[in-house]
Amino acid sequence: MRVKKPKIRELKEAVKGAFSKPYTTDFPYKSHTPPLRYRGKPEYNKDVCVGCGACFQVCPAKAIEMVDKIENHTATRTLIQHPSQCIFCGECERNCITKEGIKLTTKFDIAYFNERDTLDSIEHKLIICQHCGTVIGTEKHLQWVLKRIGNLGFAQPVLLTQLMEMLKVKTDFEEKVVTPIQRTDMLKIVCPKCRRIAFISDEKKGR
Amino acid sequence: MKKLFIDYDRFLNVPDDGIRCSYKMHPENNGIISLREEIAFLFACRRCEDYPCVNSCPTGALKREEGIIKRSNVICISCKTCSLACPFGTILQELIPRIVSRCDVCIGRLKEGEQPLCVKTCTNGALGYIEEEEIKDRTDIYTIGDHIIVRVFNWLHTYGIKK
Amino acid sequence: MKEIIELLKENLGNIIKDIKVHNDKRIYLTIEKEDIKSCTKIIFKDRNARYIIASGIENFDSFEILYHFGFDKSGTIVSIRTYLDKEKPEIESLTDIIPGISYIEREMWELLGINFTGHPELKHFLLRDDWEKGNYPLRKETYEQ
Amino acid sequence: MSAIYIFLSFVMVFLSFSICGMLAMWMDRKVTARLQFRVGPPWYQNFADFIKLTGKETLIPEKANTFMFIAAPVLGLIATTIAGTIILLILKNQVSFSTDAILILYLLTIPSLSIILGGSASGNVLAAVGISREMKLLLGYELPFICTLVISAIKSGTTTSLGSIIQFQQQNGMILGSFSGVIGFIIGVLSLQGKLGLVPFDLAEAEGELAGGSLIEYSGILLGLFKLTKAILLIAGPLLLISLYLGGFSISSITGVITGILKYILILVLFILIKNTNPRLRIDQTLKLFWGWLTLLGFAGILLAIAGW
Amino acid sequence: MNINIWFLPIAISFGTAFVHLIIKKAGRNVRKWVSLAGALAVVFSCLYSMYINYNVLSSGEILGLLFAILISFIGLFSISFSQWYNPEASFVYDGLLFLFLGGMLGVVLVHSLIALYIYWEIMTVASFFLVLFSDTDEARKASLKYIIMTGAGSIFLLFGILGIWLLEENILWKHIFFFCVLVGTGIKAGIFPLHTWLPDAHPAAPTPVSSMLSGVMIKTGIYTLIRFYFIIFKPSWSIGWETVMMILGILTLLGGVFLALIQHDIKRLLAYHSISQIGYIFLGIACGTTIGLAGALYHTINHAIFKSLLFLGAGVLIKATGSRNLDDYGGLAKKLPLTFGVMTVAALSISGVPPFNGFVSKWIIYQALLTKNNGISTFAFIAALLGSVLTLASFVKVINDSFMGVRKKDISAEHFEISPFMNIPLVLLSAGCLLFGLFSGFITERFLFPSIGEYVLLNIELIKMASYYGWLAISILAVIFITGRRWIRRARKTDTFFGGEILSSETTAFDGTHFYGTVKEITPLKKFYTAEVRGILDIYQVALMSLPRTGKFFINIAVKAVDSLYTRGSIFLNSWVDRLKLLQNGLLAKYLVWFFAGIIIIMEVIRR
Amino acid sequence: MNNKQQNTKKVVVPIGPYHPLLEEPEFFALYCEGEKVVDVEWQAGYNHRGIEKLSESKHWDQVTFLVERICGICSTSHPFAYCNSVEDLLGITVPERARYIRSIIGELERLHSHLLWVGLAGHFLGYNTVFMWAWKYREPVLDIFEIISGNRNHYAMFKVGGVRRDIENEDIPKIRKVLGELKGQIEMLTGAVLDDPVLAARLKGVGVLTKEHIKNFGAVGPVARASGVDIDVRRDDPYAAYPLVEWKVITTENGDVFDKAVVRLLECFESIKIISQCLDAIEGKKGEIQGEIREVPPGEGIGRHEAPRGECFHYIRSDGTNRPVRHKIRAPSYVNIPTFKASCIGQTIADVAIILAGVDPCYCCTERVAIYDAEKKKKLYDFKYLVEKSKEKTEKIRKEI
Amino acid sequence: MNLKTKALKKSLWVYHMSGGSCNNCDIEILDCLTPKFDIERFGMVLVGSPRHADVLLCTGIVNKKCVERVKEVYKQTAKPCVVVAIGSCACSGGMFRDGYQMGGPLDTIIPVDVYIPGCPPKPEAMIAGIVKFLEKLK
Ligand code: SF4
Ligand code: SF4
Ligand code: SF4
Ligand code: SF4
Ligand code: SF4
Ligand code: SF4
Ligand code: SF4
Ligand code: SF4
Repeated sequence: MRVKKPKIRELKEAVKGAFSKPYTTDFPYKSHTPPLRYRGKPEYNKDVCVGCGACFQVCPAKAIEMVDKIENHTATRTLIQHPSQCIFCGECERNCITKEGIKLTTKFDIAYFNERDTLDSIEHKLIICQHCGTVIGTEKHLQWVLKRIGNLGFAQPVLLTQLMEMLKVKTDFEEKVVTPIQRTDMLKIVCPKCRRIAFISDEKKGR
Repeated sequence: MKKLFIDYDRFLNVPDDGIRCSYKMHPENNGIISLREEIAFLFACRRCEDYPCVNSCPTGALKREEGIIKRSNVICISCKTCSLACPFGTILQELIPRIVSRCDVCIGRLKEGEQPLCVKTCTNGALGYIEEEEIKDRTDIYTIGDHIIVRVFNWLHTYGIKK
Repeated sequence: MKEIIELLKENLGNIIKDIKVHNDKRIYLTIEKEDIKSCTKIIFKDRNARYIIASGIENFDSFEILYHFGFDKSGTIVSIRTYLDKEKPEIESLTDIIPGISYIEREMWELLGINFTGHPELKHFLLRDDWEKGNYPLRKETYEQ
Repeated sequence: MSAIYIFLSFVMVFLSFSICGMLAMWMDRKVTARLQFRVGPPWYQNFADFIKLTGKETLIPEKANTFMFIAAPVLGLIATTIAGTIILLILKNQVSFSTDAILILYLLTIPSLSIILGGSASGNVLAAVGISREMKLLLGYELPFICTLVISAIKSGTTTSLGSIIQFQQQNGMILGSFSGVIGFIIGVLSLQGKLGLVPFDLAEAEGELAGGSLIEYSGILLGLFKLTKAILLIAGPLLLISLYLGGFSISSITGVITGILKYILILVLFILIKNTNPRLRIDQTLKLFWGWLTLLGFAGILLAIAGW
Repeated sequence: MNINIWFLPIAISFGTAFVHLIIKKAGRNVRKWVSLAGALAVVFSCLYSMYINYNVLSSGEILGLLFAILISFIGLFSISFSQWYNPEASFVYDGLLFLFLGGMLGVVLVHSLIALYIYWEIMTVASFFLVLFSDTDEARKASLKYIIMTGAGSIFLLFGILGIWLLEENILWKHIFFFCVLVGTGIKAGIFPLHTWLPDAHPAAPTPVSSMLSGVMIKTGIYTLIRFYFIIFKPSWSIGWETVMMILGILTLLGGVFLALIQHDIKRLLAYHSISQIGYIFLGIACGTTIGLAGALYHTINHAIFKSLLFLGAGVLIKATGSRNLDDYGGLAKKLPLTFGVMTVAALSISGVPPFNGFVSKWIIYQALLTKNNGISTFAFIAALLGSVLTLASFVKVINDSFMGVRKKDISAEHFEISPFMNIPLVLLSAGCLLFGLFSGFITERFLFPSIGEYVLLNIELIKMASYYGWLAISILAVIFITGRRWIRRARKTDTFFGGEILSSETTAFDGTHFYGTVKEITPLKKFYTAEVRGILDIYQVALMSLPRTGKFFINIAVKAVDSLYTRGSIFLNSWVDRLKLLQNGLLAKYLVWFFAGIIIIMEVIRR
Repeated sequence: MNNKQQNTKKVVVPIGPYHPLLEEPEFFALYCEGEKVVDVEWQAGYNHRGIEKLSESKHWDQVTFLVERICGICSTSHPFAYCNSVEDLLGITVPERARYIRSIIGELERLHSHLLWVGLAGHFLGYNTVFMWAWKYREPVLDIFEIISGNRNHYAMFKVGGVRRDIENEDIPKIRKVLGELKGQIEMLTGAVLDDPVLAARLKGVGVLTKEHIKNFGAVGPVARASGVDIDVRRDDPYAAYPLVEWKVITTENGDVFDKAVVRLLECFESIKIISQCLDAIEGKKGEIQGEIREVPPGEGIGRHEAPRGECFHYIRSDGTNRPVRHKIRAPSYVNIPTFKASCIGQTIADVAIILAGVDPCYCCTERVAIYDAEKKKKLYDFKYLVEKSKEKTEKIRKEI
Repeated sequence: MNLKTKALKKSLWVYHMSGGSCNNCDIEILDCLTPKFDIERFGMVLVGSPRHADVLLCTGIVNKKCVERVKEVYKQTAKPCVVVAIGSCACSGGMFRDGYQMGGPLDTIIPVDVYIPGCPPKPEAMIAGIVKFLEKLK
């Protein structure tokens, strides 16, 4: 390997450089397409995402913000993806329960002057417990679960109501659960906690 | 020997972050959550035949071992699907966090007469640090391991099914 | 691997409190903190182990320092574990045996609050010089009452 | 030669040399870029740089000596321009005085001096390291550069008048055509490389070590002036070398201009090649190179020249 | 020609010295004005005699008068400066100053060689006591070295003079005499191997005295040499000497400047620069041509101007900071703007930066060397150019260290530039630097050529053109500054950039120690410097070392001598009247014996 | 004799924190006499982000991303070592395909990192041509990364128990092509560096480290190998696919910067060799790339990886939850940088640059430990707060200036 | 738009400082200089001193030790200058937001003109970001 040819190789390469086409891209003049798998800005897929919030949970950089807003009877869950905090790791995409709900696009040009311009957010309707008012899950998530477990889900009244909703069956579950919660209330739209209470309420009484 | 007493069902009314924990090896650790999760799967779960929870779990984090559901805390992504799927309200959403906590029942860390921090900070008596005798007469008492006593409405017990 | 255990036993037989063989390539020894100097002298100077790093950990009732040494011929790592007092964590500095250990000792000093006696320049390394005293970032939180 | 005439040529030299110098700098950057497989800057780059610098705020370090800090770049610029003027007047009229080459030599050290004074005035330690290097560099290249001058002077019959040197060459062919001429030319190119602060000898501004070195504290227009000085120097230096060795640069005829430009480009290309195939030298190595090999070579050249080779 | 006017300057000097002796009890304030008046009178008398005699003088006389004017001016400035610098000095000091002045004037003004020798000795003795004046250890050692070396020089000179008196046609003798003269004057002027008293004596002496020593006294050596070389021994026969002198010149020039490069003591540094500048002058003389002579003369004048300016400026620094070490300075430009200005001007001048005066004279010397056109002169030319760059390098260090950067301690307000005694000389001298550069054509034509006696084949046009460029540059600078003043004030001030780190300025002062570290490390130079450190280059030391026995003996004597000399010397200084005691024993006695013996011999010779 | 009593005052020449020599902020105070360096003080912490502490609050899976972001240059070596350490704790081996993929990624990274080093070293030497060329040759490697992992630098390939992404079979020819080109280019570069007399003058005998130094400071990687200390974790403690392929460890004897360059350049060829063999092994096959890990039991584990700069060492301890209790990271630079002190003293400022480069220091991973704010349990900055605060501050500063 | 702004747009000199980054952003900045991207095409060069800079490229979370330094450098930069936050770390703190050493995202310390998120942003993204800014400048 150690052949003494001082400077000759360099000169050769230099001359090659001088007379060959520059290696430089034409980038700002011609647009650039990153490879297919490029991990660019994550974006929600409005049709697929069910709003389960797993992406929020797994995100190592906490770049996804999940806000549950409950205003008398209409509750929404907003998932906001902050590119400014994202580290483009792709975990959200990988762990998305629907696989497609959030996708890392190939968008790389996400420079901004004001952070608000880049936020990508998605809104979901939330189902809240008729008894205590806490969040049960998003409507779509419930439907997704139902689809996933099929008739296994019929045991779960909340899922069932969703099914009815999907089937456009009119239900009268709207009525508020009275306190104290009773066993009959477990068929209403209640959160797991309330359901548990409902389940054990009279059993305990029976003792 | 004093043991940690947990009244599981009372927890249902305890506000989420009311209880603190002195297991400080991790930031934001609250050991009681992991205990509750374990208790839930042990006692509150109804052992459904075809476990909607396991079937619904998109990652396979839930698994049934010897009849008891186990959640892998490494795999679970805390998507709450199982919670939605469970017909009996066993899996509470706060019990399946992404980052789990740990409780060592404060073994070896308590001074004479001192109570664990969780007991001290629990306001509605869901927790206690007591001698086993004190609660002998109460119903629904179960022991887990050497250090924990649980009072939970146990469906299995009520209906005569042994663990 | 076997030889290394033999070798350790032979050289440090009276010092070793406990030996834990995790697997083929990982050996954990426990010794008293007073013996650390003689122990490293033997391992580092006489047995030519490579100094890798030391890591400090806070446990509930003690501080723990692991000195990791590598035997590169066999790819074995020997970690020497010592426990320090919780109240007054202090141990002899090894800078005169292993010059390169100076930085990690400084680091443990500022991040964990372990005092290394005989260290030539215990001063801030990673944190700002005006870092608040008694705030040791790597310590677990102290009990809240 | 009236004062007005000199003044006018001064202004003209200032304008034309700085424009040409910037173009030369562009060429340097462009060719460098091409050697490195890059595209390189557009032709107006250096003008844009300069105009931008005039628009920027000028910062003066608190610890600096304000007067010197500002005077230094101006001084360097004026001196270089004067050197350029002298060279140009000589080239134009082909008349000159004895020993004007020495005057030019002296004037050409002033840019370095101005960098040194400016760096010194800025009160920055990195600048101080930079200027101490620049100074040593100056010490270094001056000796071989003098040899260059002397060789040419001896070859053309012991005159240090540029005009006569050029005339001599017009009659007897370029000095480069002889042994000592080649030696002198090589030394001259290398010393000029040092004077211009191009790569093997850019240790005063060593980006990698000194963060801009002697110019570290300069900003805005003052920095612009330094760049301008460099640009003018990039013309004046090679012109001197052309006059000494390549038979001058005749600006009276088209062919003269064209051959002159070719000569200039030859030197520029040499610069660029040297610049791009060498790492920066350490200061002691630089001094050793200049005071050792090149000076010995220079002396050999002088002896050869005296012997008439 | 009016002989009275001719000797008026000398008489005035001695007279003032005497006046000082008389009014010794008077306060410093009185003596201050007496000194100034005396010095002014000397200056005017010199100018006056130049003025009225200009047309009738021969070239040699003009030369002498030129030197006299130079001496008187520098004397005036130094004396004025020393009023500020040594406010507490006793009458002895003032008296000695005038004695010294008178001696120097005598050397350059008298016609007879014998008288020259006598004045020479007066000058030497007076300067000896002035060097000794501060009476520190260093001063004692330096003055002893000085007196021994110059004493030896005097003997050589005397021998030379005698030889000329006996002037034989024998070439060999002529050469020997010339050698003696060369050594004699060379020691005074500080030619390379004989220079070694200079870097010791200059720092030891009070600064105004060093300014005179370096500015003019060593020029008397040059003057004498010129007289001998050009007027008495004509260059035409001395072909061999030319080469020798050329080599000596190169050595002096490079040796001086290389040693100066690494000095930290500002006065020592300046002293070494004096040596190297003498090298230039010597080269000029060595050419033996009129151009060379013109260059040498011009450089002599210029050197006197900028070197005394530098010494006086250094005096301000020393006074302000209480140290001679460059490393203790720094950041003084803010506090001492005037000093900064004048020192910069002087530094640029001495380094030969156009358009200052140093450039012009060096340039003439280069021309001389080139027109000489033999091998050695080519190398001398290269050496001279290199020396000029090295000088620049060295002064960059001085300016950088003392004025730029940061000051660690503050200096007290009384050292600010408030005294006119100090400011006016500085300003005038620096104006001189500029004017002698800008009006070089005029000066060469009107003063130098007459003193050489013929019109030199020198391109005055070019010199004028160069000064034209100087004007151009200065006016452009001025215009820029006047127009840019507002803009400068607008510029924002910021901290220094250290990569964002906040560092104290002390730790980052990159000063002299560090400046030329690398230069020292280069192999041949390293040897040179170690040699210098070990004292091999110092013939005084070598003499002491290389003659072990005599050396021992010498040292024994020297020790004794030094002992007695110190005690005596200080007593002497304290009581001028008691000086006769000195003759009892000791080295000075011996010296005086030589001196008087010399005079007696000369008398004898004259009588014959 | 004034020269003798020359006072030995030292001047501090600052290198850093922001200095073109350093990609990252770091501060070296060079105590100099003239250009000669007589002492060096290393002040770190400008890059300290507290990763060790942050790691205690992150999920085992998330920690990979955290440790990946310790450093960008060899962004895979930390996840690599980390995964090794967790696997050591668990006592499992990863599927074979994953092992090959790991090795490929590791070696590709070594390639790009060494090329980057060559370029930077050239840059520090003022040899910009080499800088440009080396970085140009490096570019295809990054493109490969972009193709197979989706990002040029932080590849996010590693996962405890396997790899996250597969290398698709259709990408393999592309990798091979790049490797082929690279080989020629590196050969050219190697030749150019080895033969250049000027480079040799600058590099030979500069910053020499003896075996003793290496031992005392525990230096690793090319720095140690250049001094003739024959260590390489890949061979000594085999992991991933390294025991399955043919390659050799490069060592040289002199320990100067020149040798460090030689070691790095020659290692590139070994890397190319390893990658080709690994590609052969996985080409056209299918296979598991992840093992399933359900639980991380309490225990401790040590993982090592031979990063481009040397042995990367991770120690983790688990208490049975899904985040580490203690995560100690020892980056190669941590032990390599102190050698800089030994090799710098007595050199000139100009050489310090290249000696520093010779160590190939990266401060980011040297300074990873961190602090978690105990008081505020919530996020330190919520989003609105951030925006507001920044506006406020900005206004204030704008006014100031 | 006057000549000077035009010139400024054609000749942006970049100073790069890192306030506790993972290095990658910095490397990508350097990468912009190299043949593939060659920002010298647009007249951008990397300078060694903030005095010469028109653009401050800042990366990293700006940890507590760096805060002062970053401010200092900003003050020492000749205005007008553009501050660009490169990488998610600089834009918001990215992954390290909760760490104690976090001195605050860049914009809480100095005014930021352009944010270029990404971890690291690919050189194209940086170029595109700056181009975007220049367009805004009109
Ligand atoms: S469905 Fe996917 S994208 Fe939507 S919230 Fe769940 S994990 Fe996120
Ligand atoms: S890509 Fe990673 S950092 Fe970004 S939102 Fe998804 S999980 Fe979070
Ligand atoms: S609650 Fe009663 S009716 Fe309903 S499913 Fe259970 S057993 Fe049947
Ligand atoms: S669905 Fe609920 S009750 Fe049924 S097995 Fe699962 S956790 Fe138990
Ligand atoms: S929360 Fe965890 S266990 Fe439950 S479904 Fe989701 S992944 Fe499975
Ligand atoms: S027993 Fe101790 S460790 Fe367990 S939850 Fe209570 S405080 Fe925490
Ligand atoms: S050694 Fe350097 S390149 Fe490698 S991970 Fe550490 S900081 Fe990064
Ligand atoms: S944004 Fe990403 S790549 Fe950039 S410094 Fe931060 S962690 Fe590194």
